[in-house]
Amino acid sequence: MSSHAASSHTSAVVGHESAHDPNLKHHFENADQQKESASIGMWVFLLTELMFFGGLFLAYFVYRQWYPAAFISASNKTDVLIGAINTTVLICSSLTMALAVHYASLGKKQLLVFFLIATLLLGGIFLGVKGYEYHDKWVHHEIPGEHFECEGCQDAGHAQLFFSLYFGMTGLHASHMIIGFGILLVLIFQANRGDFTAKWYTPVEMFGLYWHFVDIVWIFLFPLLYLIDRVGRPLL
Amino acid sequence: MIAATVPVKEEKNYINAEHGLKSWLLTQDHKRIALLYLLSVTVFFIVGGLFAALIRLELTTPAGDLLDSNTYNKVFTAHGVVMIFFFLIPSIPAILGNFLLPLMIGAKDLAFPRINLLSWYVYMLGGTLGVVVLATGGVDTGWTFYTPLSTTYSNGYVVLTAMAAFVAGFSSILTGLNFIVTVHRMRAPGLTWFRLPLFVWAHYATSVIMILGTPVIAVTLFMLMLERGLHIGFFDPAYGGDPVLFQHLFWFYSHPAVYIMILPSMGVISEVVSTFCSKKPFGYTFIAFSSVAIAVFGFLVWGHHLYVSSQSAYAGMVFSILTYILAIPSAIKIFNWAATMYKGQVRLTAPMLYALGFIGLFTVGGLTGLFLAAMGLDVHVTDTYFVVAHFHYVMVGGAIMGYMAGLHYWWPKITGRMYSQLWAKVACCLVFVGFNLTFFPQFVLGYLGMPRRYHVYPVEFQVLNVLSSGGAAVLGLGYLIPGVYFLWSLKYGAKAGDNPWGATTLEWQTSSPPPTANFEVTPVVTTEVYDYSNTEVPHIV
Amino acid sequence: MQEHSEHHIVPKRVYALVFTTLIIMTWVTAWISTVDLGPMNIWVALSIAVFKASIVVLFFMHVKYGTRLTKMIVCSGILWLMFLLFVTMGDMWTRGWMGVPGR
Amino acid sequence: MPDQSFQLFPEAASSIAGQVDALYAFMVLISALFSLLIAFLIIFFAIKYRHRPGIKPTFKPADDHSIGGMVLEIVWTAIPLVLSMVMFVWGVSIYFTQSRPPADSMEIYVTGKQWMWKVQHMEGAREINELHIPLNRNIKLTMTSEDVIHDFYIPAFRTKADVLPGKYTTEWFKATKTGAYHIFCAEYCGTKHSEMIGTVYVMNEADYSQWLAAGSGEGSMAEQGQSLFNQLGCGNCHASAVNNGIGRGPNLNGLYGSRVDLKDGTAVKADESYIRESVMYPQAKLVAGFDDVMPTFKGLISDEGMLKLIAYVKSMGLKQGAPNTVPPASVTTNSTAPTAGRGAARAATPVTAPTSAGNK
Repeated sequence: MSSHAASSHTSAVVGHESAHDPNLKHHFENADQQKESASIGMWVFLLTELMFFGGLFLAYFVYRQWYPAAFISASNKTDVLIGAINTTVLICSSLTMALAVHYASLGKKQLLVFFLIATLLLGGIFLGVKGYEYHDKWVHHEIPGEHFECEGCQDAGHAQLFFSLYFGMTGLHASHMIIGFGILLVLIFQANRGDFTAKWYTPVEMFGLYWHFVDIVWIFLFPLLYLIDRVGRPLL
Repeated sequence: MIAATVPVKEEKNYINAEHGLKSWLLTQDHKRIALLYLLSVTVFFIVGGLFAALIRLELTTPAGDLLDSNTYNKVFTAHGVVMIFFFLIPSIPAILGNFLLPLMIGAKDLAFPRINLLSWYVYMLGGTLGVVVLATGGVDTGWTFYTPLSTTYSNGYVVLTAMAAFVAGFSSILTGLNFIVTVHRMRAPGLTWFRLPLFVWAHYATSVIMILGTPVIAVTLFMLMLERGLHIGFFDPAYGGDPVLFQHLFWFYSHPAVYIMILPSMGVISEVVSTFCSKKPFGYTFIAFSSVAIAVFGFLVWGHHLYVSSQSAYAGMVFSILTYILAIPSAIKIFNWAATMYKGQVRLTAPMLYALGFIGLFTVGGLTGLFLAAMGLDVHVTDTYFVVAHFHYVMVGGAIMGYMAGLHYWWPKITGRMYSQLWAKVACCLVFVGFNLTFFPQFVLGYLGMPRRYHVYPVEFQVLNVLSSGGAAVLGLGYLIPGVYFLWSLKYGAKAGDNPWGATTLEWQTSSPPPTANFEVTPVVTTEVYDYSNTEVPHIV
Repeated sequence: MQEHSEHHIVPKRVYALVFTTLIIMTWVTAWISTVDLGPMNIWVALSIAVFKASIVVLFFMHVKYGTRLTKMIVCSGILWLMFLLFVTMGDMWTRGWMGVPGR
Repeated sequence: MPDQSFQLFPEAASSIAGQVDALYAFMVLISALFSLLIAFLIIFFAIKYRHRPGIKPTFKPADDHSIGGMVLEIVWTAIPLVLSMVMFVWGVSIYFTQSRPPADSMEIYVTGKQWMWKVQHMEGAREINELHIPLNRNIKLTMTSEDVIHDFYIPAFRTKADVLPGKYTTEWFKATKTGAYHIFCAEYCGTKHSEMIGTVYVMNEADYSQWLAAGSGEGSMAEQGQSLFNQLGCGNCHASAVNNGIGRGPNLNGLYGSRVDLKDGTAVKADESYIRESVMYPQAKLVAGFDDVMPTFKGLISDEGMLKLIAYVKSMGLKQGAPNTVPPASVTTNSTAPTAGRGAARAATPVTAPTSAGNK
C-alpha cells in the first residue's frame, strides 16, 4: 500500500494507555486482546490434545471391532467399583476446579486457594487409586509382553491388545494428570502469594480448561475400558 | 518507502538492538528467532544433502560397491528423516513465516513470544536426538517407520529416532498454535481477512494442518516406542495387531504434512508473482480459499498411499476420488498465478525466476500425483522410483524452490542488504537444470519398475541412474552458490532500501532491517493489500 | 469478528446441577453395561459419555458463554477427530465389499 | 535371465499390461499438454509484458474483470475436474480387473521372508526366488509373510501386492509372452531388501508340465496338508474328507468359501485368513453350536505348513479330486516329511495329547 496507505496511517497511538498494567505484555494492545489470545491458544492446544488421544481411541475401536470376545473378557477383569469411584473422584475435582475459577473471577483469594488445594487432593487420590490398579495388574501378570497371562480370558492371544490399549490410554491420561499436578502446585503457590486478581487470573482459567479436558478423556475411558458388556455380572 | 509521516529516528534495528550470545539465545523477538531457525535449519539441510549425495554416488553403479546394504539403508533413512522432519517442515513456516507473519499483519510480535522461543529449543532438542542417532550408528527403518520392521526386526536406534521426530513435532505444533492465535487476534486495525496477504492465508492453512495432524503422528510414534521399547504391542501381527492400522495413523499426518511443506511455498509464490508483476494476484479469493480447501481436504486422502497394502478396495475408491478432487485447488492456484502475469509489469529478478521455476516444476509434480491417484496405475508404479520422482518434484521442485524464492525475496528485508542478481540467476538456472536432470529420469526408471530403497539394482537401469546422479551434482552446486553470495552480501552487499522491489504488503513499509518493535506506530490499514496504484515500479534486472 | 468475551459469572447453581448430572450418569452408565443390549452396548455407553463430555465443555469450560471462535475451534476439533475415526473405520468396515480377496 | 539391455519402456507380458500402459499414455499426454500450456503462458507473458521503464502499463485493475475473472475461474476448475474424473473411473476399472482373480485361476502359494520368496505349487513343486508359470493361464497367488511386510512385484505384468504377516493377500495375472521377467520386493523390508528379487519364467504348457512333473516328489500340497492334519490330530475332533471326527468341532467338508454362523450372531466367509485365524486363535470367532474347547496351534505350525493345511481344507470342499490317496496310517512314518522346520518338530505336543485337541 506504500505511500498511499502509509499516509492514511493515523498518528493516534494505540496501546500505551494501559502501560501501567503489570500483567500486560508489551506486544499486546490491551488486556482484552491478551486474554482472548490466551484463551484461543489454550483451546487450540486442547485441539491437539484431542487428536493426540484420538490415535489411541482409533486403535481401540479397530481392535474392539475385530476381537469383541477378547475385549469383553479382558475388560471384565477390571474392577468396576474402583473405576466408578475413581470417575466420581475425578468429576469432583472438576467441580472444585470450576469453583476455583469461579472464585478467582470474584477475586476471593481464600476460596481460590482452598479449591485449588481440593483439586490437588482429589487428583492425588485418583492417581493413588490408579497406582493401586496398576500394581494389581502387575501382580496378575496382565502387563503385555513376554510374561503376559490372562487367566480365564477368552481368546487370550488377542486379549493382550486390550491390555496394551489399557496401559497406553490410562498411562497417557495419568501422565497428563501428573503434569497437571505439578502445575497445580505452582498455581497454589502463586494464588497464595496473591498474584491473581479479579481482573487477571488467566493462568487459573487456562489451567481449568486443561483439567476439564483431562476429565473428559476419562469420561470416555471409563466406559470403554471398564464397562464392555458386563451382561450377567453383578454391577459391583 | 516508509512514509514521511513516520520518519526513521535512528539506525537501531532488531539485529543491532542488543549484542552478545545471550541476547540471541534468550530473545523473544520473532525476527531473531527466525534467524535462529534459519541457521539451524540450514545446518540440517546440509546434513540431509550430504546423505543425498551418498545415495546418488552409491547408485551410479548397479552393484553395492560404495556402501554395504545396512549402511545404505541407514543413509536413505537419515536423508528422509532429516529432510522431512528437520528441514522441509520447519523451513518456510519457522523461518519466513516467523519473521514475516507479524510484520505482514502489522503486529509487534507473535501472540506468544516465549512459546515461539520454546519451539526453537524443542526443535533443537529433537535435532540433537537426531544427531545422536546419526552419530551412534543410525537407524534403518526408512522415514516411514513401517511396523513390524521398525518394532521387531530393525537393528537400529528406532526408539531414539522416533523420539527425535516426536519432539520435533511439538515444535511444529507450538509454531502452528502461535500463528493461528496471531492471525486471529493480532491483526492491525482495518486489516480484515480479505485484506490479508496470501502468504498469511497460506500460513494460516498450514498451521491448521500442523495443530491437527502433528499430534496424530506423535501418538503413533508414542505407540511405536511403547511397542519397540516395552513390548506393549499395538501393531504386532503376532498378537493379532494390524500393521495397516499403523499405516493409516502414519499417513493421517504424513500426507497432510506434504501440504505443510507446499502450502507456505504457494504463499511465497503468490507474493513474489504479485510484486514482480506489480499487480494484484488474479483471483485473490480463489487462491486464499484454495489454501483452506487444501488444508481441510488434505486430511481426507491419505489412503491413496495404501492401495496395495490390503486396505479395503472400497475405501481405496473413495480415497482415489477425493484425491482427484483435491487436485483442483492446486490447479486453480497455478492458473491464477499465470493469469496474474497477464498485462503485468514483469521483472525477471532472481526471486521471480525461482517462482516461475516453482510453477513449472510443481505443475509436473502435481500432474504426476494424478498418475499415483489412479488405482490401476498406482498398483504398478507405487513404491517405485516413479513415486520418488513425484514427491521430489513436489518437495524439492515445489517446496524448496518456493523457499529459495522467499529467501531471495525477503533477504533485503531480513538483512538490509542486496545480493548479486546475476549470481542468483545463475544459481537458479543451475538448480532448475540440475533438478530436472536428477529427477526426470526417475519417472522413467519408476515406470520400468525399479523399486525405491534399492541398494543394488539390475544392470539395465544403470544409464538412467547415472544421468540422475550427474544431475544431482549440478543441483548440489546450484544450492551451494547462494550460500556464498548470501554470506558475501552480509558484508559487501549494497544497502537495500525499505522497499527495493516495489511491493505493497506491510512488511515493506518499515525499515530494512525492521526495528525490534516492527513499526514505530501501529499501522492502520484502509485499502486493499495489493494496491499498486501509487507504487513506483523499480527496474531491477 | 471481534466478539468480546463478556465477563460472564456462571451461577453456582449451574455448577451444582452439572455436577449432580455427571455423578448420576456415571452410575447409570456402569449399571447399563450389565443390561443385555447386544451390539447397542457400545453406542449407549458412548452416547452417555458424549452427553457428559458436552455438559463439561459447555458449562465447566464456559463454551456456552464463549465467543463464536471458541465454538468453532471446539467443533473443528470434533470434526477432525471424526475424520480420523470414521474414515479409518470405513476401511475396516468395507473390507471385502468389492470382491477383491484380502481387501 | 531377464533382458538386460537398456530400455526406456518396460516389456508388457501380461493381459493387464496393455490396459495399464494405455491409461499411462493418456495421462502422459494430458500432463504434457498442461505442462506445456503453463510453460508457454508464463514464458510468453514474461516476455510480452516485461517491465520497460518509462512505458506506462496497459493494465488497469478493471482488466481482470474484462478478461472474465469468474468465467475463467469456472473454466479452469471445470476442465481439470472433468479430466480427473475420467482418470478416476479409468483407474478404478483397471484396478478391479487387475485385482479380482478369475474363478478358473490356477493357484500358487507364496511365502515371503527376509529376504527370499518361497513358492509352493498345488502339485507339490517348490521353488525359491523363482516362479515357473504356464503361458496364457490365469494364475492366482495367495501370499503371506513370515516376518515383515514385503511386496511381490512383477513389473512386466504391471502388478504388485503387499505381502503381510498374519494374513493372506492375493495377486493374479495371465502371462502373454514366454520369457524371463523380474520379481522385485517392492516394500522396504530391511537390510537385503534389494536382494529379495527373483525371476518369473513364463513357459509353454508342455514345458511347464514337464517342469512340474520333475519337482513334485513330495506329493501335492493338499496331500502334504493332509499328513500334517493327521499329525496334529485335527481329525480327532473335526470331520474331514477321510474321517468323520467325533463332532466336537465343525465339519470341514465344504467349509472353504462357505458362510459360517458364529456364536455371537454374526457370520463370516470362510476364506484363507479365517482358516488361519481359527487355527492360531481358535477363540476369536467361535462357531455357533460348538464349545470353546480347541487349543491354539500358534507356534506349532509354520507359515508354509499353514498354507498346506489350507490347501487340504480347500480340497475337501471340491466335489471331485479330493485327495483320499494318503491313508491316515501313513502319518506315523511321515515325521521327516515336508512340513519341516520348527513347525513340524514342535507339532508333536498336540499329537501326543489328543484329548486336549479340541475343536472349533
